[in-house]
Amino acid sequence: MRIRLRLFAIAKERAGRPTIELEVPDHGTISDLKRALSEAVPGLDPVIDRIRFAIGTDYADDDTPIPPNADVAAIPPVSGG
Amino acid sequence: MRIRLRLFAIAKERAGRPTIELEVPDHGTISDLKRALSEAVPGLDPVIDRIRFAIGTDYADDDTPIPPNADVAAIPPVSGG
Amino acid sequence: MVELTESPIDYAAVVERVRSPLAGAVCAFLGTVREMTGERRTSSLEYEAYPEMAAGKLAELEAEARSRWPIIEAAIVHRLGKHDLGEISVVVAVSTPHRAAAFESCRWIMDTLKEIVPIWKKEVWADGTEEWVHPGT
Amino acid sequence: MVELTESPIDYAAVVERVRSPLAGAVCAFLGTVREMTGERRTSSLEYEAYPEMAAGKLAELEAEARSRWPIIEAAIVHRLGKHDLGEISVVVAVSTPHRAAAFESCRWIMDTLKEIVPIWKKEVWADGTEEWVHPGT
Repeated sequence: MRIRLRLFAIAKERAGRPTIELEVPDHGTISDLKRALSEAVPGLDPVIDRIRFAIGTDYADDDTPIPPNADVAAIPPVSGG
Repeated sequence: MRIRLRLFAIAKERAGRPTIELEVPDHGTISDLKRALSEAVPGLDPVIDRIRFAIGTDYADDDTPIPPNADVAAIPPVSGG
Repeated sequence: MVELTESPIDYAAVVERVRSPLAGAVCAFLGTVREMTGERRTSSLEYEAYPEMAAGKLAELEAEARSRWPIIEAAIVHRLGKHDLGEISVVVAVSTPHRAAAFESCRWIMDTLKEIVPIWKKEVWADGTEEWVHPGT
Repeated sequence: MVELTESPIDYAAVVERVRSPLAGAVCAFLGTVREMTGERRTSSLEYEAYPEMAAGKLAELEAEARSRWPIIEAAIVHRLGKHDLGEISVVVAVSTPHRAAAFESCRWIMDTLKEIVPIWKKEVWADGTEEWVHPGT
């Protein structure tokens, strides 16, 4: 299935755009999405392991299945405050 | 020697005045002053043991000698803030 | 009350929102743009958020703090966009009956905000370079 | 900066005194007049000080806090006299490079102020009775 992933901060900068379309297996998980992002944006390599992912507005674990049409975002380590 | 003691809060209220003149032995200590205050203002009895004393603007221990003409104050437990 | 804003934060207005005759204590924290980081000089900061999620996480922080401490009122406001030196990026204000809970809850909110709320800071250094700040990387 | 005043405290002015581009954090504490203490209702508070000694002890607190934490600016203002419900009796504001020191030093100043500074509070209860507050007695 096709996932439209929102990107922020370093992820947006390295990808050169605020969203990216990625292909993951049907019933794929966050791990699959992370692999697809890493391949699509090689420049993320050093930081990719510390990027978390959100489905809707909640953090999701690596083994969480991604529902079809889910709103998914890549969350690099945060630095607000 | 004669000591003019400044009183605050409950001590001032119980004594009915902001200062009190007390007689202590020459070379007397804060302990002597406390005893003299207790005798002069019996109404302080429950709180007298928790009153601290200041010579100038610093707290003084019980065994501190009181210099002649010192500025001495009775400091009941504080409750600022 | 939680808020994300592009405008300068009126911290006194935030504090006024939490003051109450039920409270004996108010603790307020202001995050401000510091000029020096070690030997490096900052020119400005740029804050970006995932706004829907950041607002949700801030509301979770307020709710969790209210469940842990006897909070009368709490307010968390984070500014986004460009910040000049000395400007305020975040204000947290909490009122409680007694002071220990005010200090502890305000600090917990700030500490946890910096762990989980999807907001990012970009340093614009005085030498003209720019750098996203991603702790631990 | 330390101050004893009979006038209402403008806490925003106190916070402005400590803000600085050298600081990344400001912690401010406000003590406010709480209406309820358990089941008892307060009508107003009256604060009295031994002014010369209280000013000296506040200055000592500021100096001691500066020796313990990397404080950029610190301000302690205590109001004396009559306070109505919700009014501010004390403001402590501290700015530091990072937030941990701001929270810790602000709290230490408040905790120590309540231990050693010769200021006393009289409760004027809603039932018309009055009572000096002397912790531990």
